[in-house]
Amino acid sequence: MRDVTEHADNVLELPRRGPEGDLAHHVRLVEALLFASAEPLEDAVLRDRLPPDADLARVMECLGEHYRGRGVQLVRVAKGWAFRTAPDLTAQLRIETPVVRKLSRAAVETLAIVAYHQPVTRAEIESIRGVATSKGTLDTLMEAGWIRPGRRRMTPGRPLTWVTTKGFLDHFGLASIDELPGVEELKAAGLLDSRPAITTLPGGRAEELTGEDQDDTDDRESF
Amino acid sequence: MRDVTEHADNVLELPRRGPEGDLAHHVRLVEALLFASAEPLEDAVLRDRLPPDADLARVMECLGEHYRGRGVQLVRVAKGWAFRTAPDLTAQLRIETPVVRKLSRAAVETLAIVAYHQPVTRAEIESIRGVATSKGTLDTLMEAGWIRPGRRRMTPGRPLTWVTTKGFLDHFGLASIDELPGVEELKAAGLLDSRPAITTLPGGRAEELTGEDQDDTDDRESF
Amino acid sequence: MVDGFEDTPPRLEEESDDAFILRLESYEGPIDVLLEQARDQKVDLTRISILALADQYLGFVERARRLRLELAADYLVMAAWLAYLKSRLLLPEREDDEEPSGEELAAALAFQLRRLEAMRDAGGQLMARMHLWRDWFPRGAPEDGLVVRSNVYDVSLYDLLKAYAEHKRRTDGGGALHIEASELYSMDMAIARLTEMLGRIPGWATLASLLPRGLKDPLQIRSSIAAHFLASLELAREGKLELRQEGAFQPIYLRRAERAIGSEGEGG
Repeated sequence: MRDVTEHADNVLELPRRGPEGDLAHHVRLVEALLFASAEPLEDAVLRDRLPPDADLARVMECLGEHYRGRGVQLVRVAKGWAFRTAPDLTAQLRIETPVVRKLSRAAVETLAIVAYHQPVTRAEIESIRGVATSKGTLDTLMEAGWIRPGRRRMTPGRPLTWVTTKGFLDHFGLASIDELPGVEELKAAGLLDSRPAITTLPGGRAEELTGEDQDDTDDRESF
Repeated sequence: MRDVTEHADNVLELPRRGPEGDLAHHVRLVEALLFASAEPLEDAVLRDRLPPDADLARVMECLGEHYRGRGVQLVRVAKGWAFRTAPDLTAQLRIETPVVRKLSRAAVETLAIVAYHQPVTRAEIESIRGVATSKGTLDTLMEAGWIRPGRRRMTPGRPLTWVTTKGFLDHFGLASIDELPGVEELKAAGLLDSRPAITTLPGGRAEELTGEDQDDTDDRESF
Repeated sequence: MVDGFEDTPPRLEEESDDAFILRLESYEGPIDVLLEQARDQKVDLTRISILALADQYLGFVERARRLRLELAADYLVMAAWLAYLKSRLLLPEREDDEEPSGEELAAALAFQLRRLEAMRDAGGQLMARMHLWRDWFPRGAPEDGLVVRSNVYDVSLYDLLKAYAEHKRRTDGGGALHIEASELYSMDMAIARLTEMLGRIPGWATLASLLPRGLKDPLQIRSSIAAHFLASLELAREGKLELRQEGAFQPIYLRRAERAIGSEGEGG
C-alpha cells in the first residue's frame, strides 16, 4: 500500500552513510536502472552510473540475492543484466494474445465513417470517402469486433448496412454512440483545424524540454 | 550471478503448500504481472489471474512491504497498481525520455478545470475561465491522452462533456480523481460549482456564455 | 499558442503604474485583468472591495484607451458592466427592483474571481506533481502477452476522431485552399504604429524600445522586429523620420523628421 507521497519515508529506512549505506544505495540505483531500461545494461554502463569506488560485482550479487525465488529475476542476458519475470510463472500468466497491430489509415477512417454515419452501406461509405473501399477493410473491422452488419436498406438491391458494435463502444470508452463529438464540437476542440505550417517552424528555442513544467508555477508570480 | 536456467531452484525455496505457501505464490504472480506491464493494472485484472479465494489486499500489502525502500516501488495509481522507479533516484538515472513540451497557461488551466469540475462542458470551461477556449487547447489535451469526451449533458442542446482519462491519473501519479490536490477543500468552499457565476447579470457577458450551449448541438445532422 | 503549447513569454521588467497596460497583450481577457487587480489589493479574495476593483478596472481601461491601444470589445463590455455595477452599489436599493441587487452582483463577481484563482492554483499544483517519464519511470521493457489486452489493434479515440476530422476537412473543404489568417506583424501595422508613437516622442529613440510588448510567440516577435525595421526604412524614404546607427550591429535610433531639428544632419 504505497502512495506516491510516501517515498521520502522509505528512503530514510536504509542506512545512508558508511560502506553498507553506499552499497544499499548502489543496489537501489542499479535496481531502478534495470527496471526502467528498455534494453539489458552492460557492466560498463552500470559502472558508469556508480561512483568509481563502487563494487559492481558485490552490488549485482546483493540484487540477485534479493530477487532470488521471487516473481521477477535478475538475469544475465548477452553481456548485460536485465529483469525478467520468473519463467515458471509465464506459462501460468500468459494469455494468448496476438501481437498488437496498427490499423491502417483507411481502416481508421472507414471505422470513423461507420461510427458517424451508421447505419451505412458500403456504397455510401465509398461515396463519403470518395475512394473505393476494399472488402478487406470492412473484414478487418469486423474481425476486430468493432462493426457488424445491420439491417438491409429498403432500397433497390436491398444493400446491407454496417453499424458499430458494443465492443466498439467498450474499446473507445464510450457509453453510447451519441457521445461521439459532432462536427461542431470537433471544430471547437481544434480537431478540424489545419494547423498552419508556419507555426511549426522552429521557434529558435530549446527550452520546451522536460523539466520546464515547473515554470508554470514561476510564471504565476508575475501576476 | 543468476541465470535464467536457475529459476527452478529458486522457486523451491518458498513453501509451496498451505496458506502461507499460497500467499507467497500469489505475491509472485502479482509481482510478475505488474513487472511485465508498463501501465497500471486494476484490481479486477489482478484478481482475474488469482484463484477465487486469494486475498488481494493481503497480497498487495506483502508486495508493497517487500519493495519498501527499494529502488523500485509499488504504487497505487490510476485505480490500479504499478511499479515505478523510486523518485529520489531520478536525477541519477539519466534515462532517455520522450520530449515533453511545456503546456501553455491556458492549457494548464483548462486541464485543471476538466479535472476538478468533470464532467464539464466547453461552455462551462469558458464561463469559469472568462474567455473563449482557444481552438487547439482541448485538442492538445486530448492528444496528450489526458482528457476525452464524456456523456452528453441532459440539458437543452445536449452539450458534450469532457472528463479526464486513466492516462491522466497515471501521468500525475493519482490513484483517483478524489486525490486531486485540495479537491475536498475546494468542494467544501463551493468552488467546484460549474455554473456561470454571473448568469443573472443583465446585458453583459453572461448571455454570451450560456448561449454557447446551444451551439454545441447543431452538428447532429451528420448522424 | 495555436497548439496549446507555448514558449516562455518574455518577462516584463516594468512595474510602473501602467504595468497593467504594458501587459495588456498577455492578458487573456477582462477577467484576467480583474483577477490580477484583485490580487494587487493584497487581501484575501473573499474580502476584496468590488467597488475599488471596479474603479481600478475603469481606470485601467481609461488609461489604455488614452494610449490609443485598440481594446478588444470584451474589455469595454466589462467596463460598461462594472460601471453599471458601481452605480448599483452606490445608489440606494429600490424596493420594487426585481433585478439582482448590487451586492448580489458583486458577490457573483467575487465568486467568479475566487473560482478562477482556485483553478489556477490547482493547475499549478497539478503541474508541480510528479510527472511520469520525468520524475519516475515505468517498466522500460514491458513483456507483452502477460498483460491482458483484449484488442488486437492499437487505436485510440483520439485517432478515430482525428481520422474523421481529417476526412471532413478534406471533403468539406470543397477542394479550395484555405489559408489561415496570419498572426504575423505586417509592415502596414508597423508603419501605423511607428507614426503614431513617434508623434509623441520628441528625441531619438531606439527601434528596440518602440517594439510592441507582450508578444509571446517567438515567430510573432521576430516578425514584429522585421516589420518595424522595414517600416522605419519606408518612413525614412518618405522623409517622415530619421535613422541613425553607430556601426554594424549597433542599436538603430530613430526620431521624427522635423525641419527644425533635421538640420543637425546625421547620415542614415
